[in-house]
Amino acid sequence: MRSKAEAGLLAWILQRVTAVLLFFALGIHLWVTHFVEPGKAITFESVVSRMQNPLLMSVDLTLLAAAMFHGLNGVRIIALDFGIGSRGLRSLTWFLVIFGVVGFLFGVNALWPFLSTSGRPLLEEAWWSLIRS
Amino acid sequence: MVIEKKVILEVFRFDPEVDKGPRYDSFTIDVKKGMTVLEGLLHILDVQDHSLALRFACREGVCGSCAMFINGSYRLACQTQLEALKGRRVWVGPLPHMPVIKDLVVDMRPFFEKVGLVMPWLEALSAPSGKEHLQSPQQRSIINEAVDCILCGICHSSCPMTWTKKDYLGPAALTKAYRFVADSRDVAAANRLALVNSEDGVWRCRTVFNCAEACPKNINPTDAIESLRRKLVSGRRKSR
Amino acid sequence: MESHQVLIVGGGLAGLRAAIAVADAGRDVAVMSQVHPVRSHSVAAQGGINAPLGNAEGGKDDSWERHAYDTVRGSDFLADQDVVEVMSREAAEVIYELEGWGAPFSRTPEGRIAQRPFGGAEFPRTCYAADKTGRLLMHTLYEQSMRRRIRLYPEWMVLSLVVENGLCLGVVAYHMLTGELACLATGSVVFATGGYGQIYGRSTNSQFNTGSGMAHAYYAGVPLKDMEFVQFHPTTLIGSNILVTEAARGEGGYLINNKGERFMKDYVPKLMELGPRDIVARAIQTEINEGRCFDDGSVYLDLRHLGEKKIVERLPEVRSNCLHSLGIDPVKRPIPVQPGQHYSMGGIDCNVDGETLVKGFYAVGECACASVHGANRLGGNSLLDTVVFGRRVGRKITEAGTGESSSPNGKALERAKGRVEGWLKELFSGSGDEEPAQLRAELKETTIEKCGIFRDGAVLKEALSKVTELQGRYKKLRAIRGGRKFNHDMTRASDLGGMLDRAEVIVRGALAREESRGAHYRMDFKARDDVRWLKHTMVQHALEGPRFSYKPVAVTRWKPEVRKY
Amino acid sequence: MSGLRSAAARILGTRRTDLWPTNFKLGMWVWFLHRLTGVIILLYLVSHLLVIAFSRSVSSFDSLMVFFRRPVILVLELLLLAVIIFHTLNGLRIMLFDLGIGIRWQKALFWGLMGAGALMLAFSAIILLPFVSGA
Ligand SMILES: Cc1cc2nc3c(=O)[nH]c(=O)nc-3n(C[C@H](O)[C@H](O)[C@H](O)COP(=O)(O)OP(=O)(O)OC[C@H]3O[C@@H](n4cnc5c(N)ncnc54)[C@H](O)[C@@H]3O)c2cc1C
Ligand code: HEM
Ligand code: SF4
Ligand code: F3S
Ligand code: FES
Repeated sequence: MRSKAEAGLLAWILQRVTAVLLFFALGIHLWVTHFVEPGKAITFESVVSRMQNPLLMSVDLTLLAAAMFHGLNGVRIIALDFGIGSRGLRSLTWFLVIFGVVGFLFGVNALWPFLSTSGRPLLEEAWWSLIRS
Repeated sequence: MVIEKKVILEVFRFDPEVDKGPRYDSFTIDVKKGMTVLEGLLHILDVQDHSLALRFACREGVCGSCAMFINGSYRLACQTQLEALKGRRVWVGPLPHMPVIKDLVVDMRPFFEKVGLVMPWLEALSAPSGKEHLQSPQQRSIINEAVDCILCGICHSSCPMTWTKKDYLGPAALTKAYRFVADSRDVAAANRLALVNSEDGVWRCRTVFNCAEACPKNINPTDAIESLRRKLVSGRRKSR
Repeated sequence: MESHQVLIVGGGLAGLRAAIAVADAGRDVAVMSQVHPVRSHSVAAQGGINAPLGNAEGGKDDSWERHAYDTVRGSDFLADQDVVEVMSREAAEVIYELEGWGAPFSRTPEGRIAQRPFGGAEFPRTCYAADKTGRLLMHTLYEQSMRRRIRLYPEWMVLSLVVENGLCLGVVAYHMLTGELACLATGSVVFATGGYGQIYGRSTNSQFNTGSGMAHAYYAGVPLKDMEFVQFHPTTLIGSNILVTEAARGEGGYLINNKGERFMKDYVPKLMELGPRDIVARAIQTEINEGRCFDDGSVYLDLRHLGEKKIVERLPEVRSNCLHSLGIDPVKRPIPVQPGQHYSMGGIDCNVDGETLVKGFYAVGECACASVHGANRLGGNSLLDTVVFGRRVGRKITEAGTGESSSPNGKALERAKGRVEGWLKELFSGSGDEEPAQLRAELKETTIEKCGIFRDGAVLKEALSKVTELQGRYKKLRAIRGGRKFNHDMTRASDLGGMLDRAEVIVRGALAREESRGAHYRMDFKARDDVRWLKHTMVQHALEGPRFSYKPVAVTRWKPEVRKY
Repeated sequence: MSGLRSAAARILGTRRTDLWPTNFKLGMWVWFLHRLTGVIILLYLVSHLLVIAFSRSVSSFDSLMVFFRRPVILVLELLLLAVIIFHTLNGLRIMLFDLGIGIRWQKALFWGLMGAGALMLAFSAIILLPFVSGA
């Protein structure tokens, strides 16, 4: 009972906390990508140069993490409102947690070409470093 | 009395034990000045169709019996003037999302059960003077709105969250909880807060505002629910 | 068959207060009510509840004695003074108790329970919660009954009180939601079934206040007392007869006739609008009868000078009722009002602890008559009556130990259920063509027109023959239709018989009482007659018709005097 | 009319009379749209990640970006922006309620924020759509 109550409260608070994070992170992300130099095409190079700025890089990573949590928790909320049972909810929650973690890693993986100088995605990089060693 | 106009009342009819499905019956009635929907329905009951089932009692908007769905809005039938409704046809149904017992009568038992779950009573220490507890007009005014609730069930029926999840405490029960949590004389706020602190309690409200829009007593349950949430969040910080 | 040690019939203030007292003594108690308790008529009470707390400016010298005196004088000396004493002595205590249970009274600046002046009272004595007092008290008691997990039978309507050999055995009841008929065995039964306003036309009472409890008690052999004393409230909204609380005048409202005069100066110049109800009601009716009224037959209750702030703060319900029912905003326009039937002073004869002639059967609240209101009830005293005597009845029952010894007499109850069943079958197979609604309408018309504020021997006789006629036609009702479930046709038809019989009792009592006292005003006997009529009217059911007798009034401290204001 | 209504009641079940449009007050539309926009953004996020992940080299990424400069896509992007603006501003509104602000004037708050949102969108359209600004 106790833990269930805490879950409701925590989910609610975290939804708000991530919303605030998203507000800033998404704002900066959109501003930097589209509004600073309007009309200028986005290129691989421009993204790499953005990612070299540790501040902007962390904004994007925050955006990724927060959006994952916020969006997937949102899905959980919607399922709750559709009257999902407690067992269904438990399986759904696990599914969403796994989906979120995998999604986050996948996102980092996708961003890796812009972060690493080698230009290879994270998984390949890891693979190569394994072979090299 | 002057007859203002004729109105066709379309009334929801359904007895789940007898009828295959619901239907709307039409009754033509002469609207006199000041006539309410409830008076129209009672006229039908007396003269046109004796088998109509509906709830009513005070006919002055204080007992909460006659909550209905009139022309697609939540209303107290005794507080709705027929004249004031637009058009010649007025349709009347039971409170949506509550099991129909017969015609306009719905099963309110689940609703009252919810209200009973939140410790809806004052827990006070006895007043030191042996007289009344002192409560300033300001302290009293905090609960002004919440004590006005007549438990008509309208807000409960109007909230989309109760439609899909029968366990949701609902706006009326939560407003009741708030009424006591906010009462300066109460000493059991912590217990009550614990009772509403659940996915089926305060955290399920999605600020849809249907409840506040529909309440015939102009109570704003959303405000009460948000206050409870803030108390829970700040209480949590304090207990750390 | 279910059984309970104590069964309370009626979920209004009186019933719930009694149930709480029984539950607090650790006894098994259940509350049965034909509407859910919070739909009981007590929620409609607006103005307030009396107790000599002395919280208001100008109320410091108040005391229980003054309260008792005002009550006795208000009753035109027909109240039993020993009972009145008990009520006013216990008043403060029960109010504090209600407050401690959460009743959200309005407050004085010092944080005490606020009090306002009411008609016929020497001091501002009426404790209030805006103009929603009854409703907020009702919800408080309902909440406390939940706290004690008191078993409820909501939407169960009692159809018969089962009494055998002077001993109460239980009730036969009908469940509205399922249509089922059941009997309930109990050690004690308390009736808290409220007033009979719906017998009258132009009533402020709830649609369910047919006073069926009084009828069942009457048929079971319990005498009714002082039934001819019917209170008319001076101010009800024209048309709907929704009450405009006395608090509207307590807060300073004026009564105005079509000449624009505050006509109360011609009746009780000292108290003006705050005279006792019977006097103000007669004053208004006189104005109306003599043509000093507006076209719709109303006089005006003018609140405009109070200002919007005061009206919104103290009389919000009055305002919303005016808006909803007349489309009039009292802030901007005067309210058209007329007198309407309001309260039943008489009722089931009982003593100060609610005990009746029948062992194990108690009565309390508006349906009872321990006689605190006599010939005229003061505003704010009946809510007090319900909680003071509710508590006393509950305590008496648990003290007396009834309910434990008597074992349920299943056979007698089943027999009674059989009788009710047979009678319902009769209703459903009626072969006449009389329409119950028509009879009811004629009854209401008769009572208000012929046995109303002003009464007269000849007219009362007309009323009686009309009622007798209606009783005859009642035997030829058309068949009741539909299934058993939530069948208003059936409940209303079954109520109607009792209403007619009580109307007969009221009219006969009024006809017999050849004097004017309190709410009972005879045009042909305008003076009070203490020599012949300082006594209670008692009436008992018998096969050949109502049997009348009389009973002395208890006079302890205050000798009857001319009632002057 | 009553026949129509009877038929509707039979099909929809006894409880669904609430779906009558007059019952959809502003708050309910907004709630529904907030939900819808939330899901749209989530779906976009996933597809956004997929697109990036599958354009791993300089050439493929750049050619994709050039592809994306078609007017149709730009308009779609602007629509997405509208969705984001709605969700963000209404999210702000919800969180203001949580702080106890604006519950009594939720409708005014909504329209105020939407006004601001419309301005933001117009500003974005001018900047982002070359054929709008004429650049
Ligand atoms: C409009 C209005 C305003 C008033 N304002 C004031 C005021 O300001 N101050 C004041 O002191 N008094 C006031 N009164 C009077 C006061 O409200 C009533 O006298 C009092 O509330 C009666 O309470 P009760 O508990 O006896 O009965 P009620 O509240 O009438 O309750 C009766 C109960 O009995 C049940 N019942 C009846 N018959 C049956 C049956 N056959 N089977 C099962 N259940 C049954 C009903 O369901 C109900 O629950 C007012 C009255 C009216 C009409
Ligand atoms: C940019 C700032 C954002 C803000 C301020 C914000 C705010 C909010 C808030 C306050 C809620 C809770 C609603 C409630 O409890 O009733 C919410 C729900 C939701 N959000 Fe966001 N959000 C933002 C961005 C996003 C993003 C980027 C996504 C997608 C990944 C998203 C998806 C969702 C979903 C699916 C819900 C659940 C819908 C619901 O509860 O009705 N949001 N948002
Ligand atoms: S809050 Fe309003 S709508 Fe809800 S039960 Fe109370 S009075 Fe009815
Ligand atoms: S309608 Fe329901 S979701 Fe909340 S604001 Fe009211 S309780
Ligand atoms: S009849 Fe009491 S609220 Fe309508």
